[in-house]
Amino acid sequence: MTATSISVRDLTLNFGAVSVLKTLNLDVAEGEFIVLLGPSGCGKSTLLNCLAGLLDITDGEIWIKGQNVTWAEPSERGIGMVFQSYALYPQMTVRGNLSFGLKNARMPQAEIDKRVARAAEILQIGPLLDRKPGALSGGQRQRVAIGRALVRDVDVFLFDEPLSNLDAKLRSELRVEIKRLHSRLNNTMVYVTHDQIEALTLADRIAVMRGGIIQQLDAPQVIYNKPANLFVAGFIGSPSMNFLHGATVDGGNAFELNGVKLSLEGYEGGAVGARAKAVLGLRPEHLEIVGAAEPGRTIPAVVELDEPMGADSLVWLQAAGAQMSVRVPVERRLARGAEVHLRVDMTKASVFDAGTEERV
Amino acid sequence: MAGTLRRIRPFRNIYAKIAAIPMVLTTMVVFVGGTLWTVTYSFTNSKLLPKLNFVGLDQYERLWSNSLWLTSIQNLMIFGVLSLVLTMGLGFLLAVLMDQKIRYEDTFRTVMLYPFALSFIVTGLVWQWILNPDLGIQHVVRGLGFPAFEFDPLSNPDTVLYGLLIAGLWQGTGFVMCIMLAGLRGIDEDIWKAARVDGIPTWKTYAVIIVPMMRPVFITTLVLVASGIIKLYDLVVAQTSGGPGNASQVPAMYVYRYMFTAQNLGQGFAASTMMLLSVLIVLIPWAYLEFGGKKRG
Amino acid sequence: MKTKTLAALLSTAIAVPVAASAVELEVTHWWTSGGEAAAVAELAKAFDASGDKWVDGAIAGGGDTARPIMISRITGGDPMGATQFNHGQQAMELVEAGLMLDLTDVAEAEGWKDKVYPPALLDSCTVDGKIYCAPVNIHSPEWLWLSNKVYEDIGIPVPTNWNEFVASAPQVEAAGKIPLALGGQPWQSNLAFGALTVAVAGLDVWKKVNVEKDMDAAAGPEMAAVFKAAADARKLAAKSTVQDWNQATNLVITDQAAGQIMGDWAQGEFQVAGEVAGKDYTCLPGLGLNKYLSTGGDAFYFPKLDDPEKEAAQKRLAALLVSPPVQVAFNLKKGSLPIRGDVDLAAANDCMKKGLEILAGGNIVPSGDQVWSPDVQTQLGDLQAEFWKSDMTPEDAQAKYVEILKAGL
Amino acid sequence: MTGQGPRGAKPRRRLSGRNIMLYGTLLFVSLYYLLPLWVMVMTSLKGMPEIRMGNIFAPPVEVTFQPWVKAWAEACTGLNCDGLSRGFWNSVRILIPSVILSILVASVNGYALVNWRFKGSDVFFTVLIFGSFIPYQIMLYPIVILLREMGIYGTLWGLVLVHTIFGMPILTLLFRNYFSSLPEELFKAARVDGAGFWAIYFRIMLPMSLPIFVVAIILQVTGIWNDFLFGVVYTKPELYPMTVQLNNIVNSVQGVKEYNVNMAATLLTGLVPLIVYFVSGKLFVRGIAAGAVKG
Repeated sequence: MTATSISVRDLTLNFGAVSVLKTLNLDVAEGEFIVLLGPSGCGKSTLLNCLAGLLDITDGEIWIKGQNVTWAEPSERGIGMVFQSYALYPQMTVRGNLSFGLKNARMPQAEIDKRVARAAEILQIGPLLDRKPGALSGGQRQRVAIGRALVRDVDVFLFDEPLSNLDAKLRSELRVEIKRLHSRLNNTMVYVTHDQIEALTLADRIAVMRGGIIQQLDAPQVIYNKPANLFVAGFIGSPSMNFLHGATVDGGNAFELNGVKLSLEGYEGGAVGARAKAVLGLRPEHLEIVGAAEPGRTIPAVVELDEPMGADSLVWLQAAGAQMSVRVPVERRLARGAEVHLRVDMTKASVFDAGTEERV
Repeated sequence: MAGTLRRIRPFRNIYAKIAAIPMVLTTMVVFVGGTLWTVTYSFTNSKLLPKLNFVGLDQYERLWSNSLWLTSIQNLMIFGVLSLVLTMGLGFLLAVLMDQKIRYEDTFRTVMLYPFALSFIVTGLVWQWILNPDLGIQHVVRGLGFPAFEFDPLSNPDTVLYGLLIAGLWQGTGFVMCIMLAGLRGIDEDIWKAARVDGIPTWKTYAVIIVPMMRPVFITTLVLVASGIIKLYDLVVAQTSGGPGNASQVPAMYVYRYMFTAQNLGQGFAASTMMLLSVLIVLIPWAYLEFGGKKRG
Repeated sequence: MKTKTLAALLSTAIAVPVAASAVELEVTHWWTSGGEAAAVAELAKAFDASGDKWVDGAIAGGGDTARPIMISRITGGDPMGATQFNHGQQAMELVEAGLMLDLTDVAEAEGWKDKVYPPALLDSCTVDGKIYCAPVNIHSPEWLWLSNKVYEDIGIPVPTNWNEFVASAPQVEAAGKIPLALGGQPWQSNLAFGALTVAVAGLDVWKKVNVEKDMDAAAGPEMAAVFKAAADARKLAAKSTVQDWNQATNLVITDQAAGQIMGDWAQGEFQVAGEVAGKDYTCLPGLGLNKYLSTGGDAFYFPKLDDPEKEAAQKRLAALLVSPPVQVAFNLKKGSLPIRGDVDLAAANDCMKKGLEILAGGNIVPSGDQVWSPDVQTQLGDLQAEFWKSDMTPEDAQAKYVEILKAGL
Repeated sequence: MTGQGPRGAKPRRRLSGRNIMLYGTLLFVSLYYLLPLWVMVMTSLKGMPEIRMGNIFAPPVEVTFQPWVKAWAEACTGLNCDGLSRGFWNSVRILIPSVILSILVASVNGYALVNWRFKGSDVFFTVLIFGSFIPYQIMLYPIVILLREMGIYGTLWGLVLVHTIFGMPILTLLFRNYFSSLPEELFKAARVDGAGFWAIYFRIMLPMSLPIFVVAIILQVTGIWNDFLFGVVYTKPELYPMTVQLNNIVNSVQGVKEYNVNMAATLLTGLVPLIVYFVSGKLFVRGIAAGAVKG
């Protein structure tokens, strides 16, 4: 890892009696792309606003590029920020929007022109420079908003759900653009979203948040394959992970539910131990529909319906008292009511303690 | 280290704090200070000049045994409720009418709004005149061949409040109509489409869907109208001087009379205190609803 | 022309030397009706002629509008040069708080003590032996003003007292006229009640109630008769719809109403309208029953100013106000009586002469302003306001009347 | 009216029953609103004899502008016989600084309350709203003391301060509502761009706030121009506003009430706010929409 760009230490934020962020710690390496992901109200935007200096924190410290910026003004923190609603100043032209911050910093006009030109070139908004925001489309506005962060020539970019107001097509276009921008500028980016596709595609590391606490901070693949707890497991992935409630038996070597016993052989979490209440998490693509039962490896199931989704198809089944989904190739059609068996790929499964909800 | 940082915190957003000084001073010195001052002196027997000569609750005992004060309160209650309901109700109705894609909307609106530009003194005077039986409506209608016609609300103690109401509504409804109209225009057009698809009659859409959606508008209007009613003074003085007899006396007049005519400041302040208290009783639940339930951030 | 003679008189009458440069003095008052304004103009003319400058601060709407302004200005530390006040307790506190200028030296130099008549006027300006105000006129509210033409038209003689007036009312009404003109403002019905008290109950009872504060007398049969009389008056005034006192007077002047109970200042209005006392209108002091007059009136107070030059001007104005020529000129216009017995009022009309006679005879009632606090007066006024515009019985009204007086003891 | 949504298609027929009802009601209501204006204008153009005889609603038989001349330049109060003209410029002198200062202060308040919340700002705001309910008469005395202690009693600036204080509650409410309807992210973006308190106020907020400023200006022009109590209590005769003369003309009757002069004086006094209304009526509604609708 390279040098630390952002360091959040024991950050606490209370609104009156309500605790919004709880002793939060986060280190972001230089050039890293961090995504803060979570349902609304989890504190992700709040954390971003704290990083930007737009909210005064209750306790803790924030360091950016080796400087303690806990009480520094937003403009003194060396950050640029992009907002969900674009937040372009309606009465200024695009050029005015881009140069407003630089003028506030009393930068010479020549330098301002140079930077605006560069940003316009990178974002391909040159022809729009003399228009007012009202005359731009949503996608164009967001490019200008990104440009406004760009001209500041800072090391840290903060994105607050920048693509949420765009339609699906533009969203995926701009997503790619942001990724390209990151690889070109190679600066630190902190990106808030509730969209897991954005998170999985963009992030070097994802911080999944809930209730003001970072639940898991890891690379996307780790988050996806080895969720730290039930919440992360359920939140990431679409359709979401199947959860089977049962117990670990045989000294932790098997999982049992409704009389069906599955061997935990090959489970990557290591020794599980015996637990009276445990949850087995299985992603739809890690299950396979087979015709015959294999003791310790399959669960009997009854097909309820299938959902063709283009490239593949999702089959919903009733298995051992729980509803489960399985991803299958789209050609494979299953009749309703068909009795089948589901083979579990235990190497990709997750086992959680039902009490602590932690992965074991 | 955290300590040193914490210490510079009061100087953050220094300009915002400086800018708030006028407001803080006004609220603390004038509104809070003035109120406390008034309350303090309401426990004294100050006459022409405020003197700290405490007499306990004497002024209040006298206040509540004074039939004029009781009449004033009763008048304000009657006038206030009627005025509030009618101003808001008529204002809303007019706004609904104005929202029917009518022609000459600007003209109608100007016509309804212009009285708001005139002072209560003028309003009271003009209506006193129009309602004067020897000059105004009664005179004219009798001249038209209805000699038995009687319309003289200001000379009769039982009707004088309605005479005031006619003038008060004339001055105030246009403004309320404007606010309500603005509120109606702010409602998403899709709501109307949805209601029509659901086959809800127009009146019901207004009553069940639109009015609840306009809650903030109604609250703002309520604050504006109610604050005007409690302060009611000029209109009464100009139109009836509190008469006939004491039939249209209101608390603000009582306060004024005791402070400056009767030269019994203590009594005037006691009456003021009761008025302020009643404002607080209304305002505290409002503030609680406005700020207590809402989370920030 | 008149101004010139006045000025000439003044230059000899006033001992205080005229300052070289004119000093501006703001004078606040609420004299804005026709006769009043003409009278104030006389004061201003005289003051300007003496070399100073009268800055007029008239506030229409009567004492209730003007008083808060005066009090605020004085307590706010930016007072006017002089201000009108009624005699009596109203300004007492301002004097006690040391906000008013001590005029004792002016009074001594001008010999007010010997000249001002009746002496009670000066007493009410006196606090702790020092004199703080300059009385300018005597006002008596106990007058009944009658339109001669109304009675001529009906063909009955003009009544000579209140009882005859009440008796004649049905005929007046039959002729389509209002028997009694009464303005809607509460103080006017209060005044009418006061006049009826002295006229109907007599001075002794009045004194018992108001000076000795004998509450049994207040609840007694004499006062009951007064309340009955007031109830009569209430009936007679039922058709009167005007608000201001001078509008009511105007009803009498224009012969739409037969009579009005109003103070002597009403005379100013008759005069402005060109009517002649005795010929066009008749005045009955004490309502023709008990010929006593109150000696309330107006006085000028001089707030303390931190400016010796202005203070000198204030004292010059004070002296001027009491001086005989100004007294004559002012009171002739105002329709009130002068505050000194030594002036020649040859020019005075019928009514003023009647008043002067009564005064000279010593039939004097101290004004209510001087005996009850403004607080009690306001409450009495409120009671009267209610009584005159409702169907409250005289008995109930008397009971409340006694209650208010008792509380104010 | 059922079935016809107010935002539906254009009315089909000009003379449908619904339209007759609608316009009939509006015309009737307009009559109520216009009646006093009609009476004022007509009366002000009549001579006194005609007023005494006739019907106050009838147009003048003989039009005369004498009452207007008298009200403006000749009517007397006490000794001064120069009508309303005496107070007009005083009113202007009071109006301009009072309007500017009160709006400036209130708009900054609203902006600070929305975007720069500090500890207790809600409390201050609640007290301000409380202040809007306080009858002016009650505060007369404390304000006298305040102005005296500040040494500006009786001066123009004292009066300006009083207008600023008493305009603050309602104006702050309007500005607060308006600013809270502006997207908060704009403010955040400006902070990231390094704009401070005043830069954001002047460069970002002000240019977006024309409608609410129009509302504030109208309210303040009306309120301050029509004020009588403060003008007369906190200044002295050389600064008395026009309403003092109006009161004097209307309340000091010289024998007969000159209704025509009273009405002319009334109209003359109301002219400035009326013009402001007529000129900016449309903006007023837009501003109200923005300032009152968001709670």
